[in-house]
Amino acid sequence: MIAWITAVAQAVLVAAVAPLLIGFMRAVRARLEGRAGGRLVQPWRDLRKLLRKEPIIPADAGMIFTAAPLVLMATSVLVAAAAPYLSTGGPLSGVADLIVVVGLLLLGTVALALAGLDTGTAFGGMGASREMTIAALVEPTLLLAVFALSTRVGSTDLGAIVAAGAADPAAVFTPASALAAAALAIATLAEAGRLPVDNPATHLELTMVHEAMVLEYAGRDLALVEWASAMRLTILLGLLANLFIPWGVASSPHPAALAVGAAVFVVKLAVLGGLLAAGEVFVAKLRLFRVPELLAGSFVLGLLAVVASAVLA
Amino acid sequence: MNEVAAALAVAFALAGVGAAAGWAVPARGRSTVAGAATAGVGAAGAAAGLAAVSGTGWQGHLPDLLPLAGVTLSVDALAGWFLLLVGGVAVVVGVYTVGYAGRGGHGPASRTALAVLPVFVAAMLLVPAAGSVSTFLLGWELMAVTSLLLVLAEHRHSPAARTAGLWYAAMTQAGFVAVLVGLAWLAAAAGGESFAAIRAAGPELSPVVSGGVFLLCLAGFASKAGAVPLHPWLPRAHAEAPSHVSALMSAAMVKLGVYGIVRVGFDLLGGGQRWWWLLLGAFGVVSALYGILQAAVATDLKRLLAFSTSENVGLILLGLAAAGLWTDAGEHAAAGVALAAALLHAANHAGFKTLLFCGAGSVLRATGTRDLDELGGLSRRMPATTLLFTVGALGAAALPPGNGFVSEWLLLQALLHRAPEAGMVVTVAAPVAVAVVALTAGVGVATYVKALGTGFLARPRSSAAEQAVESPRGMLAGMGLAALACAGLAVAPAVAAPALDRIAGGLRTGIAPLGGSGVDVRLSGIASTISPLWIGVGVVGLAVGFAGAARAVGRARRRAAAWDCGDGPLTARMEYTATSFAEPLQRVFDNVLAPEQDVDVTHPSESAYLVRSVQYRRRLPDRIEARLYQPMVTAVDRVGRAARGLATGSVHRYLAYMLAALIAVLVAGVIR
Amino acid sequence: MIDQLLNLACGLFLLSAIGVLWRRELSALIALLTVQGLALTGIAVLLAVDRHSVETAAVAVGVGVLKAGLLPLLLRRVLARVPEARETAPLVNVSASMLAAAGLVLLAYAAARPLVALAPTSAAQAAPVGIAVVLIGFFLAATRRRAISQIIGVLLVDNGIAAVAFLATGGVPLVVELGVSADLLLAVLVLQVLTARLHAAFGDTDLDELRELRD
Amino acid sequence: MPPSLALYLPLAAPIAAAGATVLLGRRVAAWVGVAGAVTILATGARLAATVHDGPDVTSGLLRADALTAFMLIVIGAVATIACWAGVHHLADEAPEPAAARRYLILVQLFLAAMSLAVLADNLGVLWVAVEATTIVTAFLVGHRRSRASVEAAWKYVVLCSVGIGIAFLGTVCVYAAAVAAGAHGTTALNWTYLASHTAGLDPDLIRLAAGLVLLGFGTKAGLAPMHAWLPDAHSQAPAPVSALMSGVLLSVAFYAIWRYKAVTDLVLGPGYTRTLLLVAALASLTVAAVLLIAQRDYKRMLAYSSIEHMGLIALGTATGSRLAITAVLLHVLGHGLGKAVAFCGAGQLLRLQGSSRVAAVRGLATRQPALAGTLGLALLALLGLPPFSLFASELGIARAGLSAGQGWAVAAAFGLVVVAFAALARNGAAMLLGEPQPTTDPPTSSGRPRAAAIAPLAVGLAAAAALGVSLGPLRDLLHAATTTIVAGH
Repeated sequence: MIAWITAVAQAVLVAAVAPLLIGFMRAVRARLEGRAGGRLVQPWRDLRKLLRKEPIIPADAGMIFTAAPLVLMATSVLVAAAAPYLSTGGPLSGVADLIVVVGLLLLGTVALALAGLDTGTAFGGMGASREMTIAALVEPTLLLAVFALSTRVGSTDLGAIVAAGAADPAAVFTPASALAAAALAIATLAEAGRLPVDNPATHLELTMVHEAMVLEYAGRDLALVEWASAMRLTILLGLLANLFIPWGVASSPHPAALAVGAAVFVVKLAVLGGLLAAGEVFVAKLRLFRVPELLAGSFVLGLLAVVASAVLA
Repeated sequence: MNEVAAALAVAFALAGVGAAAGWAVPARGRSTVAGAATAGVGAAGAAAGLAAVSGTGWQGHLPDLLPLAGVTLSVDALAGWFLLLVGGVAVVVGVYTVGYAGRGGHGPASRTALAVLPVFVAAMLLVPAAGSVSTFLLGWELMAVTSLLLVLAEHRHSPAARTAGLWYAAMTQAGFVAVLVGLAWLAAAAGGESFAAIRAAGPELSPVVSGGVFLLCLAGFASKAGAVPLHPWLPRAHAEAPSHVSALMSAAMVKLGVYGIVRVGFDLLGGGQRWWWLLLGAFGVVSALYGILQAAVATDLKRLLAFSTSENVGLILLGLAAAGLWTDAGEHAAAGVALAAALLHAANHAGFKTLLFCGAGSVLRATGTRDLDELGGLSRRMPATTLLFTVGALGAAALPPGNGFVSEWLLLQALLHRAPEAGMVVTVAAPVAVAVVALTAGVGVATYVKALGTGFLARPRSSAAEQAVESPRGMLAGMGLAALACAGLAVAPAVAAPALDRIAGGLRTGIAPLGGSGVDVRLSGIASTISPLWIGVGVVGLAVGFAGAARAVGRARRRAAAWDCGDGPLTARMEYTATSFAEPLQRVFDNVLAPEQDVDVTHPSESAYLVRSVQYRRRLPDRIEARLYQPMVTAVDRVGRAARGLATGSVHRYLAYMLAALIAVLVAGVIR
Repeated sequence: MIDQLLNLACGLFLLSAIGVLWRRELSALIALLTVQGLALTGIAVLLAVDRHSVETAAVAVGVGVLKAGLLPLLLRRVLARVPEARETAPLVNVSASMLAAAGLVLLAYAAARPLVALAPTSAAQAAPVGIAVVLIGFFLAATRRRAISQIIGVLLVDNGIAAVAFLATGGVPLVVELGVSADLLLAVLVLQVLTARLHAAFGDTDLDELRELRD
Repeated sequence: MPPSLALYLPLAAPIAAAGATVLLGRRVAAWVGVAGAVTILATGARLAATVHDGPDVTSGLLRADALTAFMLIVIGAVATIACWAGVHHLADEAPEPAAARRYLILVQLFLAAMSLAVLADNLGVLWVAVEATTIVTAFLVGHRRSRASVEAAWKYVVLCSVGIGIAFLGTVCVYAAAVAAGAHGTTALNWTYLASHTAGLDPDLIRLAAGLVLLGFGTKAGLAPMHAWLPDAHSQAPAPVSALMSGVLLSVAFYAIWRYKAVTDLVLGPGYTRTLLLVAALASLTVAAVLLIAQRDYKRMLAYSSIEHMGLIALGTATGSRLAITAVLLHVLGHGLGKAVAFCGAGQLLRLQGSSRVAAVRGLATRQPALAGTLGLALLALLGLPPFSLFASELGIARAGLSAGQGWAVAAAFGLVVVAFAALARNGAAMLLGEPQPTTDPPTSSGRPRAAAIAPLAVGLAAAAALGVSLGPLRDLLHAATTTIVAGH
């Protein structure tokens, strides 16, 4: 029962924090670029506005177009509930492991890609094609990182991995772990559609990836897409944080521990988000056909991590 | 005579009756009779399989059938698994056939093509039920010849079908001979041709014999399974056969290649040396990668599905290889999981590939084309088919909560298992395998997004697609059955756990890999669990919940012309096609796929600097076929032409041959 | 005395075969075949005398009639109907044929060793001659272009075998001998008819022209 | 009917039928010919019932053991199909009465000669009978008197006469050895005597004889490199005669090899003949495979397929174990039936098409479903696919070969079989499948073959398929026949 409550709490927390994280990152970036920027809660306001607007769908779109935001949202919430953000006990331990998380996130991507194709527009198809290409290439890196992380513990169970890290922090700071972290970080950028793989703020159609897919959404559909996307970034950053900075995650379902866990989680998110936003100031988007090179690099990092974990451990 | 024997007897009898009836009844009722017979044979086979996987074995010997050998049948849990698989697919295809192949249907209504169908299924049931080398080979060859007749069903109007039939005939016969020599060698070395005798002698065979036998059998079985580079028949035959036949071949027949490897490698030879499994793993890796890359760039829907079969077979082989390697290393728990992953994936693939090929058949029937570039817009015209195809695609893309995901998860668990004492080769091979599985999964997702997105969604890109209508109820019913099976395997794979445990236990691993599974899938020896049911319920429940919530708070949707950055008005010509969708992936894997591109620029007569028209052509031939098989075919043809010089028609030359032979015999007598 | 005569007959038998290889006029070939038939008859007669066997004597008479009389007669009739006098261009020229014949004779002697070793009579000693003639006949058939030459090659093979039969065993059982002779006669009759048809169909009996059926 | 009388029936019946032909009309004579063939089949069955578990039946020069009975059944079965199909062949071709009469007489004499070959106890008489088959079939091959058929007949007679002469030389050697061992007169060449008195036979001479006999009868059996007459003769003969020549004559020649092998193996051990047979088997399979690849004539294609099957039979004979010989015998029967159907079907096709070129036939399955079905099934049977009996026998040959440690030979042989398979399949597909070209229908085509003309072919296919499912009563006979060949080992 407590596990269920924790899961719901996690989902609510992630859902609540995600737009704030986006707002925070925009603010950091604006500050670094010397702009005033919006306020922290601006994304929340955008969502509220969108939810009130009339949803318009393209004439040729079918049921997939309307279903995609729901699927995207559902997968994001499910992952948010299942992954160990607040407690290593694994709120839904035994339901989903790291591979399932990867799979669920991919399912969300697929839903959006199909929606992009369903619009029948050139941009929708273009975005879908690019997004799926990137997703296909990210997959090996993600699973190799999973491999490197799981060999240490002998399980792909996220809770177990985080708990092991928390219990023995020294084990986290191994070469294998560092390499895995680097690989996973690049994969996160690609999955979440951040620079240098994709520019979330672009308004030039030809360079769009994620945005091209969702061009035709409006109203509450768009709100769901935006919200879910923000949650995905939160989820990924949160995972990165708890896997490689395992302190502060509650090891028991005690409310106080959970509260501390939540606070630490938010702080970690802020730090990582700030770093990411700061980094994005200094890089430009890669040409689409240079992206595979970046992903190949991350793949090599992942492979090295695995080999290191096998040989050095 | 227990229930397995009874069910098998019913299956074979029904096949005979069905074939005769399919031959005799007039064209109007033919598809109904043949379809019903096929479904009946399948149901009886599945019943036999169900009994066998529940622990009821059966052995029988019919000495008067098959001269010089007799027919020996032996059904254990492993055989039962494949009987169940073949039978299940046949039930679906039988129901589908009634609507598909009938009058007004798209499929062939010829006597042969329909009468052979139940016999083909019976032959596929005979293969796993066989208990001796001769019986196995009989089933194998019957299966080959019946499927060949079915592939050729549309020979009259399709030159491609004839070519496909020829490729299939030649390759399947070559594979048969490899298996024949291998198994006959094994029987000779073991001193008996019944599986029981071989099993008893198997582990004592010399490594040369067992290695040779394994290589020969592997060549034949891997070719039947469509493993790259022994695959060229597969994309041709699966694409050109009528779709219900493609479904049977791709979902069921190909699996019997897998069955052969398990039966010979694990059971009869009793495991083996490490290099066997590394070789098998190499087959798996190459098949998975090459298959999915070709599928990703294919624009022919059935060719895409066919190459995807190669990919899935690659994953299954990878699982088997892992099982062999882990057994060799003494890691029995991981070996059991790997074996379970392979077998479960075989079943999952059977489920979703039946569905997908039947779906492709419905599309073909409705539009007359398999070219994804010419399709589109079917989701509004054929909503039920689209929904069913989506279920299949979800499974094929190995995404949760589809059924393919569970077996790929198991496979990954087996590959992620770490055993430092297993040696360096395995330590390096395992992550490579994981990376390959992951890349395969990623590209596979892109492939099925392409198939679904460009084939079914958005606007129709041809008048044929525009005029498509929904399939008749019989076809939808067949596909519905397959979809139900997929859903069942997706949310409750644990129902298969006792069967898989029994199979793994029977193969000397002595382990029950999925022992503790209930709602969750729990592994013995590996501390990972998932709960497919809760994942499925979670995704669907949350999505439905959000839909309700959004509708409650928001306003009603309105349709309007697509914005498309203000570009409009849109035409179907502006859509992304399958070709354009796959273009980035094709560019990334340019070196592997080696597309052939031609750009022809024509100039007006006035000036060479002006351009009148540009013509761009791109072809993506199967590179392995072009580089490996075409030269072989050319060489054989050259030998054939050169050999005409042996028979010039000169009587003197012929006499000289004889004189030379006489002198040789005399000289041999003198020298001795 | 008989041994010497036997050796003489065998020598004549082999020489006539080599002569067939040497000459080109078809009429001369037929004459040589007659000589060979006579030599074979001689061998049979000598053996009959040696063994005091009436049966062999009867066979000898039959052989004489068939091989020295009937078959050459048939061939002459063919020659009369097909006006080609010479073996113009054998596929292997005469001198090379001679060398080949020498080699074949040597091979025959080597190969016939078991026959000789089995029965150390003087007749058996000569058995290799028969095998040599078989090989020469074979060679003739394989290198000569005229239909008649090829028939003669076939007959040489047959004479050689008959010689082996007489020399090594004193002749095969009568019933077999009768059957073999009947077969031989019929075969030559068939070939005679076919030669005529060849001539009618191709206007020639050059066997190298027979190239319609190939591959 | 007493069994000893049954020995003469297979000779008397066809000769009587031949005689009756002189008196009767063409149609009736053709059916009388069928009766002659059926008599051989029935006599074979009658003898089989006696000899499969009892003593041999002997009368004068003739003798029947299980192998003889089996071969009579093969001859009778194939001849029944060929003569039955021949009735329609004659009706369709409608040759001049004299030619038709000559054809019918020669076919019956041919059957009598083959029956004599398998019934003769004396190896010399066996030789005479085999040579007699050459003589009677010479005019059947040259039946049509075209340039091609005269050419084929010439090559056939010359090559076979010379080749079979070598076999006679071998027979003489055996006789010499037997005489030297103390045998007298006709008895010395009796197979029963030789097989039971091998002790005194000189091994060196028997060795020489074995090689010569194999070469000689190998020529008649179509083994490479003595095979060259076969494609010409089989492609030029009228279809029913091709069926008989390909279906049984080759096997009758092989029958002679088995008889000799049974004797020589007792003297020499199996090694020598095995080596020779293996070389011949692989050479035959190679020749057949490479020449099938670029084959453009469907009757020659079937002829080369016969060479391929003779290669397989030689392979099984080389192996020589019980399983191998049983498989070889079954192969002989299966091949006889399949090839008879294929050649008779090809004959009907030739009549409809006016050309035996593969390229001239397109889309037969659409144009002539019954004929195409028959031809296609016959082709499947000849390719060794189940349910036809060639599948079981090829499987048996392979298993036996591997058990005897001849894995490399079996592997090489079956590798070549795959090449032949692909080549046959390619040509078969080119002829049967696809859209018929309207222009390929020549004016001579006079509609479809009647159902009656297809009937004998369907019966042949049904028999071949039934044999592939179960041997039934033939089982004991096959085992007894095997014993006569393998008894010595």
